[in-house]
Amino acid sequence: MRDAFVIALVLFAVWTGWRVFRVDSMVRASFSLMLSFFAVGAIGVLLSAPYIGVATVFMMAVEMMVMAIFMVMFMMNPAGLNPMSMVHQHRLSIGAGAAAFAALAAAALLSELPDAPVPTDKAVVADLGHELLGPSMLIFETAGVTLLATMVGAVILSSRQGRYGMADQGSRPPGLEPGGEPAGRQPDESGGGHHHDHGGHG
Amino acid sequence: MSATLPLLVLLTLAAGAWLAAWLDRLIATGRIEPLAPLRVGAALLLRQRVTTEAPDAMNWRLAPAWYLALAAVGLSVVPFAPGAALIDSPVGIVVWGSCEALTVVTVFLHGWSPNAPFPLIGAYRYAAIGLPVMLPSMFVLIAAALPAESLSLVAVVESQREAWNLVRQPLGLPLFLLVGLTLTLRGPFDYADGEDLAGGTSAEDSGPGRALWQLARLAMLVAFSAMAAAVFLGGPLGPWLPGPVWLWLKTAGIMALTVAAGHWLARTTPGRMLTLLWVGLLPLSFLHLAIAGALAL
Amino acid sequence: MTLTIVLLGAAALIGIGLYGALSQQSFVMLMMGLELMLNGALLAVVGFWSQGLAGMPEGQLLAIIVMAVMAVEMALGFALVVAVYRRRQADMTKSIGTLKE
Amino acid sequence: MAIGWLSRLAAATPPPVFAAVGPGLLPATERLLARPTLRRCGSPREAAILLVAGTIPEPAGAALDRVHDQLPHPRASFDWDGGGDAEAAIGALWRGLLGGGASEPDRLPDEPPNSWRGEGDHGQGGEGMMGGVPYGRPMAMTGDDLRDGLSLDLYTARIGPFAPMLPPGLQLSATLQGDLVVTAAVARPPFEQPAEADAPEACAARLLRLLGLGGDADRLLRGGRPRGLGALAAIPTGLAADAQGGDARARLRAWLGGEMVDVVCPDPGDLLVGLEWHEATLALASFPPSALRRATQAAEAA
Repeated sequence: MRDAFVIALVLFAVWTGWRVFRVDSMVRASFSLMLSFFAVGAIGVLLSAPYIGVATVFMMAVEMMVMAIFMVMFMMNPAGLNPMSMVHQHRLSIGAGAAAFAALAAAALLSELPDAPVPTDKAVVADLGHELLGPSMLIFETAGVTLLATMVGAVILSSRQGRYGMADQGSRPPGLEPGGEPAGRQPDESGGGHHHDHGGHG
Repeated sequence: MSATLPLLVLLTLAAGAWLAAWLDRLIATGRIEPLAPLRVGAALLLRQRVTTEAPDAMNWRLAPAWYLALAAVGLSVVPFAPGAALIDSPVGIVVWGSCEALTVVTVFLHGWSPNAPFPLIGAYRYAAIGLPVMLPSMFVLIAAALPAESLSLVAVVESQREAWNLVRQPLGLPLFLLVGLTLTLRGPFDYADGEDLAGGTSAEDSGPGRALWQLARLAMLVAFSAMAAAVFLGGPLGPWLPGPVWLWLKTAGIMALTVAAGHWLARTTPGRMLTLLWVGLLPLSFLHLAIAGALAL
Repeated sequence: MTLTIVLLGAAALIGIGLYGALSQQSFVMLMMGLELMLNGALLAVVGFWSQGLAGMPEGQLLAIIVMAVMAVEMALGFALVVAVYRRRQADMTKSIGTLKE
Repeated sequence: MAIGWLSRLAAATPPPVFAAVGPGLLPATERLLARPTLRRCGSPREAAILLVAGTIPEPAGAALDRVHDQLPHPRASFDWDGGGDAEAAIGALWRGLLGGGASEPDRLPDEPPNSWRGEGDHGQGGEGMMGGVPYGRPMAMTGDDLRDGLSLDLYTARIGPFAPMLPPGLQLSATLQGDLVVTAAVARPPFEQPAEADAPEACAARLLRLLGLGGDADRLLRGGRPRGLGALAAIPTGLAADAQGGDARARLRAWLGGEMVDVVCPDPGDLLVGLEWHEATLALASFPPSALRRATQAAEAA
């Protein structure tokens, strides 16, 4: 019975995962990915990992909301009115994806899998809490510091105000002597797709 | 008890939604008309459902249904009697948190799908306000879980036998009320469906679709009030009366408070509200959690 | 049996994710591919924990780490997209060939 | 039979009314809709009765027809000249509609502004991936955000003349980035309204409604006192400053205290740029209608 649910959820997760790259609407793509995560979360709940499963749902709802907004924000042609193809190296990608699937599936099918399911009377959530926030808290502290560094880095990267001026205007360091060349390495001008120049600097 | 729980949840949802609509009218106009919510619903059901040009029809139809389903799931984790919740999950608080987060997604979809400018602006605005509101919400709920040493709502209710969390953590309920106003698109936090956007995400709703959306908002109010009653007012705990009755009474009290706050508090501009949320309420809720943690030690 | 099903599903998710990450030109779509691969990893971790560790709590911890990695990937990814978009007005991967300047 | 039962239940509700207000009838319409026996709708989709107050001048006639067609069936419109028992007439119309009365047909043909069949490389009429006018629909182009310079898509639209959050008759040609007004120009000035429209309680009620205190707005219009909290604090300081040194908050304070406000409104185009949409609607409602009309006419003449 449980296996039937797991099979259905696995198929749903794979199908919605596939839909992510097949739908036209960016909002649908994001929420398709969200559904794929939800299916994995539900599998977690079925396989006696309720905290992991429900936390996945909680976290992914928020993440995919943000994802949808960014998708709409940055995609050109947001309405999808002009037909467009946004893929490159298509064959290589299909090959790589299929090869990855084949290798992993073969590993899953050919290796001897362990068989030691979670005992039904185990207090899994309490165990996780003790492990996570127990005497050493190593994982928790590492994750905490990493996330803090991420937050600082993300704010610095995305803010407009750079160290030497507005980020969209070059933000070049001043010269070593007054009026001299900017300090540091000089950028080459070859990079970039289409390039708006906002005022001169130098 | 356990066989009647699904019935109790449905009954609470339906009766609560009616009570919420009635309270809404009572506080807005001061008129006591018990049938008014049903009449308004009937009037909407009799009207045509209009569509816009090139909408995302699937999501437009599904959004109100999801909202209603989230309210039902949220209410199912609330214990109706000590030790008896329909979904007796060891992580009930996280289940409720997921319902909150998905509410933001649902309201966004509701505004996105009609393919019209005002609903879309409402949807983006709600996402911008709703995401930062999730953070105080989780801090407040985790603070309430600390004395219980469990994420299960049954345990959180049990832990309030001696003193309600309202007494132990007085900041919790006011902060959680703000979350409730956001989840139910009410008053000072109604950035999705405001008057300045001609109804925002529901500006293009008509007929049965509109009726369902309004019903879902009311149902979410019921679920939120029951959750607040269980987390801060001891839920079904109380002398003389049976558990469900206590829960209903406390839920109705929180509901009246939320409806009144929705009608009597002015809504500021979204930019200022964002500043208030990140700079004011987030540190405040963190302080609340720190105090609750220190007390629980 | 359950574990085999779960692992096959995880393999499929990782395969689709890899296809997406390699083939999409838009940076945000590329991130979706990465997320899908992490989703597969999460599924495999949960499966192994549930069927192979007899409830040792370290398995769940690994899943928590995968989720933290997802959060970091999202935050830094979006920050990079914003930073590049400010300078280049594009979110296409080929325009980020060089991150200089 | 089920329908008959529903209609009987529905017949006792206040009729949902959307008002298209013409010249001279703003105060009368506001007082009419503040009555508890009528339900004021924020969007035509919610309404069954279109209340056309006064004679709508010709340039706005097409817009009125569009609003009319946005009402869901069954619908009726009611032309009102400010006299008679409008409440009873609207009630009778509403019960007539519920009793199976005929619904008004569309006034304009119900077809997309451009057909979805286009021409061009792929049949869509656009150019490449981003250019052109695919299917006759203009593509959004990017522009700098006034706040932090991120260039995202702009949305340009004409809003009005019957938009419920703007003064009646005012048609704004606005470019929005998200909900930020990047450019704004007055396409048509608001309709002329009698001096009563500048009365303190009417002006305060308009602001309160935009602040989410609709119940208070109706109470004020019926001669009561507002009960809501934080209306003054909710308005940002310095919003919509006038030449005399006052701002929106100061004007609302004066109106709530029962004082008339006589100010000169700056050019609405300049006033709105850089504001969020909610702030922009507050800024427009924070000037008495006569001052706003003078300002828009001065801007047009210049």
